Amino acid sequence: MYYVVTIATLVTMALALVRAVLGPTVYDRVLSVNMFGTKTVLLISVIAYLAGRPDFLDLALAYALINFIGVLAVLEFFKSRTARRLQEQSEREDN
Amino acid sequence: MELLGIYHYWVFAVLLMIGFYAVVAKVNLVKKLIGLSLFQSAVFLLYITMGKVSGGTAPIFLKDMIDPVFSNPLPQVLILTAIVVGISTTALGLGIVVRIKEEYGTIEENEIQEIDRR
Amino acid sequence: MTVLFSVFLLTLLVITAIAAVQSRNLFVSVMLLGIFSLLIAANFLLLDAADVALTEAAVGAGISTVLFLGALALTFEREHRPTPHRWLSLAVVFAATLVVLYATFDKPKFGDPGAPVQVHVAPWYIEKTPEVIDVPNIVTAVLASFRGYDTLGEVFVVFTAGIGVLFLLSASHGHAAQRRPDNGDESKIGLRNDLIPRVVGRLLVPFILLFGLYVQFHGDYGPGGGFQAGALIAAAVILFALVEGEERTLEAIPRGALLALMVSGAMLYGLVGVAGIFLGGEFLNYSVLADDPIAGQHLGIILIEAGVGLTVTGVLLSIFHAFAARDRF
Amino acid sequence: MQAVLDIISWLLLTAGGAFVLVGGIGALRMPNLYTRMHAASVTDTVGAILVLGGIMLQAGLTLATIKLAAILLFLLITSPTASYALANAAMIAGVKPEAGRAPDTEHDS
Repeated sequence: MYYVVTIATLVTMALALVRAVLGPTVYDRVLSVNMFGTKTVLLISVIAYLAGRPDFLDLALAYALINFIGVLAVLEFFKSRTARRLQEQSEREDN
Repeated sequence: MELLGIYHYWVFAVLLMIGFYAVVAKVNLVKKLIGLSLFQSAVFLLYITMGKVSGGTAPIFLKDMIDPVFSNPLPQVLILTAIVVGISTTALGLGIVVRIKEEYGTIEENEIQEIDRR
Repeated sequence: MTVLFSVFLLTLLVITAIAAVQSRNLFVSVMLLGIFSLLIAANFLLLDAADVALTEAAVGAGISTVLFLGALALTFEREHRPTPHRWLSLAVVFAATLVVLYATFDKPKFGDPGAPVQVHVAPWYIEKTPEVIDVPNIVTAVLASFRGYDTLGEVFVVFTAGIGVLFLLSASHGHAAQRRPDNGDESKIGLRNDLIPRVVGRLLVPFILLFGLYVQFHGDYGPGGGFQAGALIAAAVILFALVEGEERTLEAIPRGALLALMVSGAMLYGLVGVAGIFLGGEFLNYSVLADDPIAGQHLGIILIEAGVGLTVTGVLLSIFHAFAARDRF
Repeated sequence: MQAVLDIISWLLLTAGGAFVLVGGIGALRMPNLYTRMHAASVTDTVGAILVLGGIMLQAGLTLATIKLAAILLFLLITSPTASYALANAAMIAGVKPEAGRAPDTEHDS
């Protein structure tokens, strides 16, 4: 039964990868990176049981936490960039 | 099955060369560093692949194990430290790129060379 | 079946790598590099390398992305020029690929227990670990005790790289020394004025720190150790910096403290080694640290893992702050 | 008893796999960013609950179950937050939600 979930997760990862490569906006790519991360968490949890090694669950926990930080960092970055653009725009309009 | 065994090594070769291409062909310095990390990862993959033993498991003893077969722990030790060293050296490279940008105003290699020639 | 999963993941890995190199937008490359890191870590896990997968998870998906983005914020977001001599480079790379592929046919078969790598030192480590060191995680035993010299060297490389970044990025600007005016407008839109991520981020930071400590001290028994824990703790502080701002993070952990962490970690490692000499053993021989050799080994491993964790945390955070504090111009 | 648990956990796992797959297809096929986000969040919440729940039933009352519960809890906290932050960032940057098949106007910029 684990195999079904593993295969579904792997196919979903491939689909997310296609979305990440196609884009078209950067936000689509962030979306697929986030999705990819959560799918990796599921994949690792399932593989831990497939291989009969429950101690691998630590890894899934680390992924769940770290992936969030990565995604937030990217978004913070885009936001500050947007903020800079808006500011430049308003300065141009003022002049 | 024979081919599947060698597939890991092929992926290593292809990844290595993708990284190599980025390092030699791209003129953007950040892109070169991205290529370098791909190159690094390819080498990591090679080491870990060589350490795998069929039917083996991760080299950690569990209580209820009877006569376990372990994969080779040595490559794992080397790569574990190499990953952290890799990120530190990549950060050093990025630091140099940032300084180059501040001095030259560009991070494209050929533009930097043009400025140097003047 | 697991082999088929591996093959699938490896194929995705190659696609990601090609896309990352081919994209002209550097953001996209960095994000694909994040995906690449997740994929390669899943591969490591399938190849039985749990500790390596944990390191790659902690470093690759979080810290590496943050550092690349920090550098991109200070430079450019796009490649400005098309690749020159593309066909020539491709031809060279293609030829080199053929050479490496040819070499792969001479490699020992995948998973062969009789391959040269498997028969030399590794069986000795696996056999002796329960008897000499008695920790369940053989990787930790080899890392911290059998090959303590190597790890000492690696810690000093990390330390040196950190010092190098601090040197490079603490230099003042050369010709254009104009400072960004410190107005609060710019950050109005940022994450730290956004309630939901801020609350969730604050909620998660202590848990990540706790998990980092668990990984640090549980490293003898399961996947984990100083390198992974250092990266995880650094990631927690980076999350704090993302949701609360640089200034508050530096108030909590000032730069001097980070420097002290870096130095004290490396010093701790070295001192444990020297203590071995004074107690009548060799450098980095932990057996003499306590009356019972095995207890000595345990003590030594805990101490040097702590040293590694301190140094890695200090270096990664110092690097992060060095990039974040640099003015754009 | 064990057989019942097994059947329930298999059902959960299969349903989880199906949800994950559907979400993946949606994330690929939907016409614009916000609809894709909607599809992707299905895999992060329902998919994760079902899959991890199924594994929990297999694990029984052990430390592993607590770890799985922690993973599930963190996923349920982080992934909606990430989705929210993503939608917010996209909105501020000017990617507008539109009904119907909106062409992707803004490319990587």
